[in-house]
Amino acid sequence: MKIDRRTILKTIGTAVAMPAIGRSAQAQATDTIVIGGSVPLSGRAAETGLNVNNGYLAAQKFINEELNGIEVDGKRYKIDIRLFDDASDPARASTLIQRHLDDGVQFFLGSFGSNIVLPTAAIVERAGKPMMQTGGASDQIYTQGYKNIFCMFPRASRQLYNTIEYFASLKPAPKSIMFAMANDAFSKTLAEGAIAFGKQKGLPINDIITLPENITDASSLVNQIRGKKPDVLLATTHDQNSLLIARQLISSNVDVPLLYLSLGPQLKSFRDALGNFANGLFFQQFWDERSPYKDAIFGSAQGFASYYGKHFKRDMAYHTASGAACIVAYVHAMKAANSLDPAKVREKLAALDVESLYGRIKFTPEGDGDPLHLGSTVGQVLKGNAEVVFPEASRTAAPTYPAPTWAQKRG
Amino acid sequence: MSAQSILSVRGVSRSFRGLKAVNEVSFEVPRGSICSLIGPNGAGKSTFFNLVTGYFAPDSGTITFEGRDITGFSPVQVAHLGVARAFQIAKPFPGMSVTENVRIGALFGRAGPRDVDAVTTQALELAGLAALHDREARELTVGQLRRLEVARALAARPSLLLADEPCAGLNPTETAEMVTILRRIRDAGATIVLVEHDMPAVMQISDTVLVLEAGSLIAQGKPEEIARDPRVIAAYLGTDE
Amino acid sequence: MTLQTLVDGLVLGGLFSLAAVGFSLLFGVLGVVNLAHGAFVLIGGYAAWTLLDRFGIDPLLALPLIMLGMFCLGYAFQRTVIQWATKRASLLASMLLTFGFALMIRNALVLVYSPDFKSVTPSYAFDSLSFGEVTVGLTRVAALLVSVVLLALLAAMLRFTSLGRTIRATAQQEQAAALCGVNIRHVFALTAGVSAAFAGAAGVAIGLVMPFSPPDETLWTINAFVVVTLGGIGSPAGALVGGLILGVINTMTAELVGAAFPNAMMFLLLVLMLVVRPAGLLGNSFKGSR
Amino acid sequence: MKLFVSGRPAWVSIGLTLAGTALFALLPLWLSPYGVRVGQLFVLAAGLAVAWTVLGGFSGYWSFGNAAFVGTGAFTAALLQLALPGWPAGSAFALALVVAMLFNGLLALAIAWPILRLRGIYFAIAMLGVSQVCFELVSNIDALRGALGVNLIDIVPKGVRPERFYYWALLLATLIVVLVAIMVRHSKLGYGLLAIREDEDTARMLGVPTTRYKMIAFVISAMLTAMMGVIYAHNLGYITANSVYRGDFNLNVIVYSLLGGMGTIIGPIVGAGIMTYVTQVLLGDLLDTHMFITGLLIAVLVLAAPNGLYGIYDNHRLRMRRRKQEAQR
Repeated sequence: MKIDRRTILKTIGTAVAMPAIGRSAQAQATDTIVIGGSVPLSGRAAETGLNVNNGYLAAQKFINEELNGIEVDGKRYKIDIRLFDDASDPARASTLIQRHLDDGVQFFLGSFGSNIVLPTAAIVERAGKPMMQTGGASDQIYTQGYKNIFCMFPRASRQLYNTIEYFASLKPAPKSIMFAMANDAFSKTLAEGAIAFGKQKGLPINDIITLPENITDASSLVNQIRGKKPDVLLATTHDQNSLLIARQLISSNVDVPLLYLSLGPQLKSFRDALGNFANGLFFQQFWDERSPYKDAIFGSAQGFASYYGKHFKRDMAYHTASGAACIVAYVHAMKAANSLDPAKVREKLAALDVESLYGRIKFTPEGDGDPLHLGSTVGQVLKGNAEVVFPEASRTAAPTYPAPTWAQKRG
Repeated sequence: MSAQSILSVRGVSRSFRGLKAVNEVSFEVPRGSICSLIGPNGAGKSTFFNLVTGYFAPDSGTITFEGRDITGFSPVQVAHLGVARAFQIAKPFPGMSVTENVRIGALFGRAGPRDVDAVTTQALELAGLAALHDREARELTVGQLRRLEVARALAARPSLLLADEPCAGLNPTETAEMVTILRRIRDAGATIVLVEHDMPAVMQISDTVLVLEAGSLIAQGKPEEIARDPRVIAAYLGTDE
Repeated sequence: MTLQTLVDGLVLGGLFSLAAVGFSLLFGVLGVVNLAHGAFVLIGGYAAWTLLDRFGIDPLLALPLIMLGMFCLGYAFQRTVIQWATKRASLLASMLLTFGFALMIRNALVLVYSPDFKSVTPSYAFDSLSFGEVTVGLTRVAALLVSVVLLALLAAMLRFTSLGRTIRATAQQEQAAALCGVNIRHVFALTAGVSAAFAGAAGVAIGLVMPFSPPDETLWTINAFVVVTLGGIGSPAGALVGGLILGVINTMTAELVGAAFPNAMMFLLLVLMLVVRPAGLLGNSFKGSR
Repeated sequence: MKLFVSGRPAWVSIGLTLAGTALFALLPLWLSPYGVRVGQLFVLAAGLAVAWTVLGGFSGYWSFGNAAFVGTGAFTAALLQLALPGWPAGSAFALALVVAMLFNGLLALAIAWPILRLRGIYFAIAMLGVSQVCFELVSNIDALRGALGVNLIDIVPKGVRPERFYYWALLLATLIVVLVAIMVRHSKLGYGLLAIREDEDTARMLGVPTTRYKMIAFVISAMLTAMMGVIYAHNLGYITANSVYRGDFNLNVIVYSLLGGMGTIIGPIVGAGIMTYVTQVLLGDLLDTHMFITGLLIAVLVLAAPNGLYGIYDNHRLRMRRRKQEAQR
């Protein structure tokens, strides 16, 4: 046993002795553009993190392999995306972002969750490098006066405008609307923004229920719905909790004519888990692969989807597309600037107004997505597929309202 | 209470779940003496120590120390008044050095903060541990541990030292050393109450001997009187009745 | 509605009980606090998911198989790792060891199953049962039944079988049991095996009623802590009482205080209970409470 | 009153600490900004671990919930600053720091008596519960803003690089923590705590006021932890309950102490250094396996060196001495 311990200690010793802190890899090699950043690949946000990660990688792969890189100022460059896992730890994320900065990385991708994005954004902002991200939509990020931080989504409080418009257009008009929001910065601002806009529209928002960030039981929510019988329930919860809520509503046989789960039904795994019961569920849809968008790199939204499907095993999610769109946005900005100077690229990012696989990329002066072009549409699961049902201009199918009851779906 | 007695116990009883561990015990311990408490196993000797040091409160009766009623005092209060205890199973702090062990006794005893070093050194010398001062307690032999236990108790500068079987398990040489140490302590001015099974040692050093049986005090007197007392002999050897 | 809330709470409590009893047993008999317990629970859930998804085996049929597999895992875990740690370090240090294992298992689950949530949904997953005013999901009732039956079996096993008697004797008087010729290591490992088997069973039951993902392991470990502190250490009855109380408190708090506060209430209760009666309502069934 | 009662000269430890800190204070002049940020993580970890040691290491009362004081410290400061708009940054920070420390001291004092009656694992669990209660309340009570998050005021002076400023600020705070720990260790309080760790009943017998001492150590530990928490929060600039009530603050401090040497002051510092280096630098590049390796490391550590590096050194020392004695015989 003594020998064992010594061997172990020795092994650890050699492992520790090898690398040193101040590595100085020449990041900006002659023919690559390095884009650095973090994604959460462990912890609660890992699921979305992986989707975003795959979107980045798909774009990188396509650009490097199919297009042989991009041309800027008469020179061809390949894209080199360097990511690390921030484990949803803000201190770790800040440290590793700094490492990229020290290594000479000029362009950044953001993480997920405002408590990670904000501290890292502050560092990148101070260094004057642009950051494209698709995981930090809380309003706090866009009220700091940052100039270099861009997001594919509108800030959370503006994301549900289309949804509220849809509720206002419903016939028969709903008599009572219930909100359920998870207690995290994103879900909360998302719901609060919608509530404020809904009240402005005169919608009958009668009940607002706050849930903890993670739940093991939704029976109190189910009971409230059973008692108050709202016509509409809008839950801003993360997918695992959305699924629990849906399952408990189904197995308690409590119906809501319009059940809207902001995150969940977009995912194939979610729809598979519920089978026929998924039909009729509403959700927040940012992207659909059938959208008629043209894209300078992938050709079209469809083109991206089929390329992704060919090379990646993981199911497509809108975060995958928005992740790829971040890279596409960089490419457009770099070409427009005809330079790899981060300040110039930033100027062009801010001025971007271009159609892409993900929709028209255009940012507000604060850096979040333009709510008109990058806002969400209303989706509904119909015949097992995620369809866009509102606004009418982009609809892929007509909505079913009120949705069939659970009992009807059983039959 | 006579002016000479340092500890005086009046009609003290304590029972556990109906069993009388100490029953109506009264006696006086004269100042500056060595007083031994003997009796068969389960006679109530350890309970008695626990009562005096405040670990248990008696059900009835009073305990007076240096003229002050200490019945129901907490262990910390009793310790601060000058009662120290050396355990039968030596309980030194194993991760600390001999000096540190004794120093803790001194720190929380009645020595002034400035005297801690002097008191510690003195206690170490008195217990014959000066040579071992930087050893860790876990390295010591049983005999050394026992002396450390006494030294630590002593460092508190107690006026009354309760020693719980300091000679148990020691070989004759070690026992002789312990007897000498206890005498030295008494000569330095402390009073000692001893629980001990080693009869030769008891007879050698005690000024008074008290005999407990089944919680009651059945005899007290000078060692030679006790040795002849038929009740004591019966208690120790058992009778055929 | 209050009757419904009570029933919801009891059903939820059944899950908490089952998920805690293994933790409780190991804590009571070996004194080992297994921070990897929640990870064991999840392994059970993932096993049920795999068997249903890949082979179409119904989770309730797979239950004995999963329990057997988890028993072996628990036995091996005790004989190799925990035993080594408790011998060489303190019990508190063995907690850190199991924490290390929890991290490893969680990471391994992410690598094998991806970080996505999984949901075990056999055909009957969406059916409900109604008793007058009260409606409960069928799988929830099934999960409660599984809990109660398994807890009763465990209680009977501890009470009436020779293995049970040996475990109890060893827990109370380790050295005496060793002197009587009991192979302590073996008995401890058997206990750890039973503990893991019940964790696995809980994983199956949890999978039946709610989606789960790797980070949930922390949740189930902490819940087990609370249940044990409420009910008492080491006994199926303690776990049942603690779990049911916790479940009811959860739903009642959500209804009366606010849906956001069940967790806060749960931990508040944990602290209060420790302060008032650290051994739990039913006490430590193996060692005298202090 | 004599400040130090130790036989070993406390002044030596203090001198070494000051010298070491001076050395560390100069490091940013050579290190890259990334190196400085790794340094921040190390200094923060060391400060938190030594603050934990004041109770956990000295008296053996292992708290599994020190994140309670990191988080509550951070949020007290953040909310106070929200309530004082328009104050100059320096004074708002100073006031918030003092109030946060006092508040956490009071919080610790309020729970100390009931909770410190629990021993061993029960105390550990109770503290875990306390940290969870604090987290849940701060997260779910709207007025406390744990879910939405709070911005803290910027206290970095003009012309100083923020990573350096916070490195120095954390270093200064850690210096205070270490000095307090040394003072405690060499005072009567420290000896009493050690005696409690070795054997609480015997300690009480010897006249150590065990209850009072544990409470004092607990309050000191809480206040120091809160101080670290406030500076950490300012460094992040924006905090939610999730970023300060972190489960890893609870257990990592124990891992550091175990690795370096439980109950010593240098132990947790060395342990924090090693673990920070390994998890943030060596494993920084690993995308999806670093948690596995961290877990493995902890497991190997407990199994291979249950008393940490100090334990290995200590055993070696004892063995050497024994050999010498045998040679003399």
